[in-house]
Amino acid sequence: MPNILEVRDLAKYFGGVRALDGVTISVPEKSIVGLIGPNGSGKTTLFNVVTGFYEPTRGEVLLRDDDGSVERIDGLNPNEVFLKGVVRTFQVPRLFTSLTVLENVLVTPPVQIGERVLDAPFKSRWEKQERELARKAVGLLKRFGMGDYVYSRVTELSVAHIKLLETIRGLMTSATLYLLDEPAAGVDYGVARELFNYIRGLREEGLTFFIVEHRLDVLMDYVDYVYVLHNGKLLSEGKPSEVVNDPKVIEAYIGG
Amino acid sequence: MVSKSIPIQLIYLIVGVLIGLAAGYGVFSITAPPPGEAPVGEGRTYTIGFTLPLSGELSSIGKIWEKVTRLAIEDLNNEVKAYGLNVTFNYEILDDETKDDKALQNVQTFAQKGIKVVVGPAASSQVKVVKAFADENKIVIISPSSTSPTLALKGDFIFRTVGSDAGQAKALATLAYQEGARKVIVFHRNDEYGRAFADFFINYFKDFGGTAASQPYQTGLADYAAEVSALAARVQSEGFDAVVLVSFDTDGANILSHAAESAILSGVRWFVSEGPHGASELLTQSVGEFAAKVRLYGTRPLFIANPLYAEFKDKLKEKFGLEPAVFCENLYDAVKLAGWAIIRAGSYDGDAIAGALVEVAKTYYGPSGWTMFDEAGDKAMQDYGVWAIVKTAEGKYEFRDVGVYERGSIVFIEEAY
Amino acid sequence: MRRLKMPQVPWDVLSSLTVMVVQYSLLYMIFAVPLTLSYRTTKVINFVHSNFVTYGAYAAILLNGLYGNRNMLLAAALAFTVSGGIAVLNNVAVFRPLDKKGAKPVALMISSMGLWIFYKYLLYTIIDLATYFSRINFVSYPKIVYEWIPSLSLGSVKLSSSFIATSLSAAAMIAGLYALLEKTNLGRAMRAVSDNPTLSEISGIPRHMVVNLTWLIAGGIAGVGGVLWTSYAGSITPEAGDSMILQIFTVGFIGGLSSLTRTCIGAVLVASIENYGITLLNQFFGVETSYKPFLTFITLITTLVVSPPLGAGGGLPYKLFRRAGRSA
Amino acid sequence: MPEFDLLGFLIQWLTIFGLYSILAITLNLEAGFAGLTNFGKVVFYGIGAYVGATLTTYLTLHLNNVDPFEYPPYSIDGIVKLIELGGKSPPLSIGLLALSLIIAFIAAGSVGFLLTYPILRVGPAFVGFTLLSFGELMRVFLRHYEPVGGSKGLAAIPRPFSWVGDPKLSGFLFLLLVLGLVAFTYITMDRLTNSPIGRVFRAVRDDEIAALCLGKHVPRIKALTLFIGSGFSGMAGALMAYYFTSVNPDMFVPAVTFNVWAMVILGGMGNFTGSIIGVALFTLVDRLLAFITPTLGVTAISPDYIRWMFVGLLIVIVLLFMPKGLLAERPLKTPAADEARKLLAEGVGSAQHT
Repeated sequence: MPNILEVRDLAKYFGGVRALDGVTISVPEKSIVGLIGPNGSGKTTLFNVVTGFYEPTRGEVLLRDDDGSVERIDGLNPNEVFLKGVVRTFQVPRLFTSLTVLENVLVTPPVQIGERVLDAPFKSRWEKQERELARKAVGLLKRFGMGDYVYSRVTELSVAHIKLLETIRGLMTSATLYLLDEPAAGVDYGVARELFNYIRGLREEGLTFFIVEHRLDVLMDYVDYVYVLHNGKLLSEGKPSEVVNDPKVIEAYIGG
Repeated sequence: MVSKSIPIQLIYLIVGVLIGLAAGYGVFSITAPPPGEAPVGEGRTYTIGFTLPLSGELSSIGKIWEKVTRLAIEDLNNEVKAYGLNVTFNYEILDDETKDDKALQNVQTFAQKGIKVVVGPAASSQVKVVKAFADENKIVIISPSSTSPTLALKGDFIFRTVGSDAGQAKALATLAYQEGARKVIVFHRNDEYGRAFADFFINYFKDFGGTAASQPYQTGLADYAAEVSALAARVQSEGFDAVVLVSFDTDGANILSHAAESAILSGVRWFVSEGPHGASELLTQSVGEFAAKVRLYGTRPLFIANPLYAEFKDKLKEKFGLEPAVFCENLYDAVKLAGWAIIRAGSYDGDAIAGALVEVAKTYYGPSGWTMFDEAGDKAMQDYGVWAIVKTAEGKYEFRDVGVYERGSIVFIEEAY
Repeated sequence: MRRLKMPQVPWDVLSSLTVMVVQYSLLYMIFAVPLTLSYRTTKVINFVHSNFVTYGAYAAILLNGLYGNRNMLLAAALAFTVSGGIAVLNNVAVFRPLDKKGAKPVALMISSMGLWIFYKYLLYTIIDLATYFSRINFVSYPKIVYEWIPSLSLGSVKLSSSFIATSLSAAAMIAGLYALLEKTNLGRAMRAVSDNPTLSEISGIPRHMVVNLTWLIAGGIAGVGGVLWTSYAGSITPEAGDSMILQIFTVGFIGGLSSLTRTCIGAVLVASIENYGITLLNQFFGVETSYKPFLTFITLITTLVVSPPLGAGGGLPYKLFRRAGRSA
Repeated sequence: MPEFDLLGFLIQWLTIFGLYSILAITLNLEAGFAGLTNFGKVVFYGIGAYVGATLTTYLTLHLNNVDPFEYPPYSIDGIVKLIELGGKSPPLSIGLLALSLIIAFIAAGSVGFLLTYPILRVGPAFVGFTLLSFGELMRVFLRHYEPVGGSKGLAAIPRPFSWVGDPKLSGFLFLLLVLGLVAFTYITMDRLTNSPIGRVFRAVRDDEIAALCLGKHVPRIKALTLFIGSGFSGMAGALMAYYFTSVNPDMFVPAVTFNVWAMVILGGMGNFTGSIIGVALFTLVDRLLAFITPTLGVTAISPDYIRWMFVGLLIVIVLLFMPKGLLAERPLKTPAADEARKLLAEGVGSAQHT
């Protein structure tokens, strides 16, 4: 199975602070890979470098395209990384609070006629596409059990639905790689399992997930492979069962 | 397809505007003061509009002008009565914030009330904005203080009861040259007034045989210490023997206050335009001592030894406890001229009043001297006096007019320093 | 051989210019340090800051004009109370309620703009009334000469009493703030609140009290700065604070609105660029001194482009000019 | 006996109302929809005014065979010539008007576009200050730039309809032009914001980082918003130059911006109709105050200061107690909601994704 994402010897320094220091990670296609580590170990920094927020101090990030060609994406801007097919969610969800659930989903699709300023004032030019996208969006929302919330403001949603919606937004594109930052944080156990069940279902349809998660009890049941970060360095990696029993990991979690 | 909601919104809008209008008209018809001309008993009442800088940059002058306006209207009414005419003049003062758009709005307001004669606005830039509207609607504008040469235009409805800057620049140049200055630096406001004044001054001064350079400063600063310091540097390095300051009151006072602390600037002569005259901030000990040290003289539009001016000054003092600020007497005469022109015109009509104004001014003599207009509608014969800051017997300082510009030279009537 | 005649800055001009630059540096410090202090604790871009300075100045002026006060300490005490009081009032009446309603920082800034307009014209109205009743022109007031404060002469260099007062105040402010922030519990609490408001609240620091105290100190110091201004400026108008708002903010921005040390450096920088800059440009290149505001604006915009204030509500993580050679 | 000139009042009020409406609507697009706190609105208004004034005066002279460099329009000779020549030929007047509007749009829009660069680097709260200080920078520049009159400014700008003769009629025609432009601005902005791009505007306002991570080119969107908003403001500026027939640097002070902000906040952020109502209320109150204040006879305090105090307080009070303004933001209107409603009613959903 070829890797969709490869991170090679990645480092990111902020002044004297080494948030990431020579991290190498590969995420195979159609898999669910976990990334764990104590607070401040560099997990979110890794996501931020991969999605273009920061330029790495050293190292490279490689992404495999649909046609199999490999491309460096470090140093690209976040919107360009997205257009290459990488969707991310945030630890603290970032939804568009003045828009309805439906509109939140409809923001995503990249090539919209109505987003071109010269076409936007003329409804006839984009109405057809808009209706098609709306059908697709409603379909998605229904499929994830959010059909009743199509017109709700996102401020009226529960935490679980907000987390879910962030993921659904990505599904409106042809993205293949999802970086989820703590999808189960603040969600009760049952809902968290439900969420991961969805993720597993989507994996069957050909998507790849790279997940930062604190709730190991949930995560470990679903991932294929786990990386452990500690102080910006890889501490351990392997199958979930191996990692859980790694003494270094146990020490880092308890002692760190 | 046009979104269907737009026409509905527009209808809302139009309905809203109409309701607003109706309300506005209702409010107006209740509160509306009498229009420009209304018969009262058998006599007549005319209203003269005033747009004065009661707030904004010229507010310290504007506040005094407001009092002058009231004095002038009162005097005008008494005078008219004395002639046995059954005419009363009212006044309406609007604040224009020393802003251009407000001045236009005020003149438009007067026009909508049927007032055809407006005194003000103060600044040349305001007069420029008002001009097109006044010409089109035949509103007579009499500015007591606009001195910009770019408004010396023939055949319009703009009249100015003060001479152009060119005249004063010549008087100031004469003063400086006569007092022995040969190489001067003109330190002036970087605005229309300052630039025009400086250009005129430099031309005249060069004609006399002196050399002059200019140094503009930005207006509206919190403090002018750095500008004064740069001035001192230039005075020192290029060896100027006098500084000519072209400023308004606030900035002028600030500059003189800093100059008083500079050894270099205390060692050269100072000549000042009319702007700072009357500014109470100048009457401090340090500026007073500085003025005596550098023998500071200024010019200003004034017909000195004019009994009418003395009378006007006393009346203002008695009635409001105020010293006349710059252009007060020009404002006073503007009001008088406006009143007599309305009476002389025979009909309340812009053309007629403008014509009558020119005629009235030919024979009118007031605190500002002869008021005759030239062909551009500006004061034809402006006299200039020389002022100084002198120490009084009580050890305080006051402005005193110590000389006069006469037939191309300065005649001192009093030893100031 | 003919010598090229170059205009020169004479020595005594240079020395008095230097005294002026030092004075301005100290004044800007006193104006801008409280801005940084209040921003880092409250995260409000506070336009009212210029009102603090003006109100401080006018507290001294009204005291002088109406009651003939020439005691600087009394003026400073009143100014501290007035400006600090306004600052606390703003927080209690506007900023905190807005914050409670979950308003964004932008809404806080806009509300401070509204307050700025309000206070500015309130002051004008007060001055109008004072002028009306006392017949003293307060719209443009001459420099106040305070008693008890000496002036010094070091050779040809004259240090005015205003300079002495400003230096002493600046030293007192720096020492006081250092002691407060580094040595007292309150100072530690202030820093904790500015570092992480939510966490500090959880950990039991009375956040609102700390915020109010910060406002009091920030407003008060700026107000005292206003009093110093009345002893220095050639004449004082109600626009005094507003005409310096760009300089004050530039100084604050150079300090990133977070570091007090860098704010002080910013004050020196801005004062030097403005005053040395325009004198030199005028002497050697004939640039008119009316271009002086240009120098300040260019400093400001350069600061914003090159080194935008950190933690200033987060600029966009977007790189317009990327490193080349990205494809593998 | 002269009566109150209602027609004149209406023409004058509505013209000012129209000019401010354009500013308020575009400010609402920038601040209300795209979240750009533009405290430099007056910059673009000023650029438009100067472009209109400069083009009209120079070209009027040039096309009438007067060398505008020998008789520059800011000199007394130029002004005399302009008064003599201006507004005589209808095609020339209309042509210059059209040209001024177009160039003013492009010039002001381009400056807005370029100013996006410095504001990208700072957070939303600092955008306001950057643009505000740029406005002051522009004013200092204009005071020194002699070809546009320096501190004198330009005067005697020929009006587009003065060939009509009757001042009322030409004023009315000008009013129609202004209101036409207001309608054009309103409809354009309304359609823009009720479209997918309007959705992106709101998304950027709500969370520009999330929008960026969803592939939206946020810098381009901001630049575009400032381009459009500034362009329309520039056109309003050009009209303003014709209305006042004179421009000078001190007309373009931050107070203009703050007035527009107060109007928009009162009317409601994110609602164009609200902005128009805000402008109507403000301008009407200003006009009525001009009628009422002289009858009060108060001289100790300036009514104008009271008016500004009220404006300042109004901004704070609206933010505190009525953060949505008079009219709240309306939900987005695109056919998507309608389509979704149909689907949900049918109970059919196609779960396709690629």
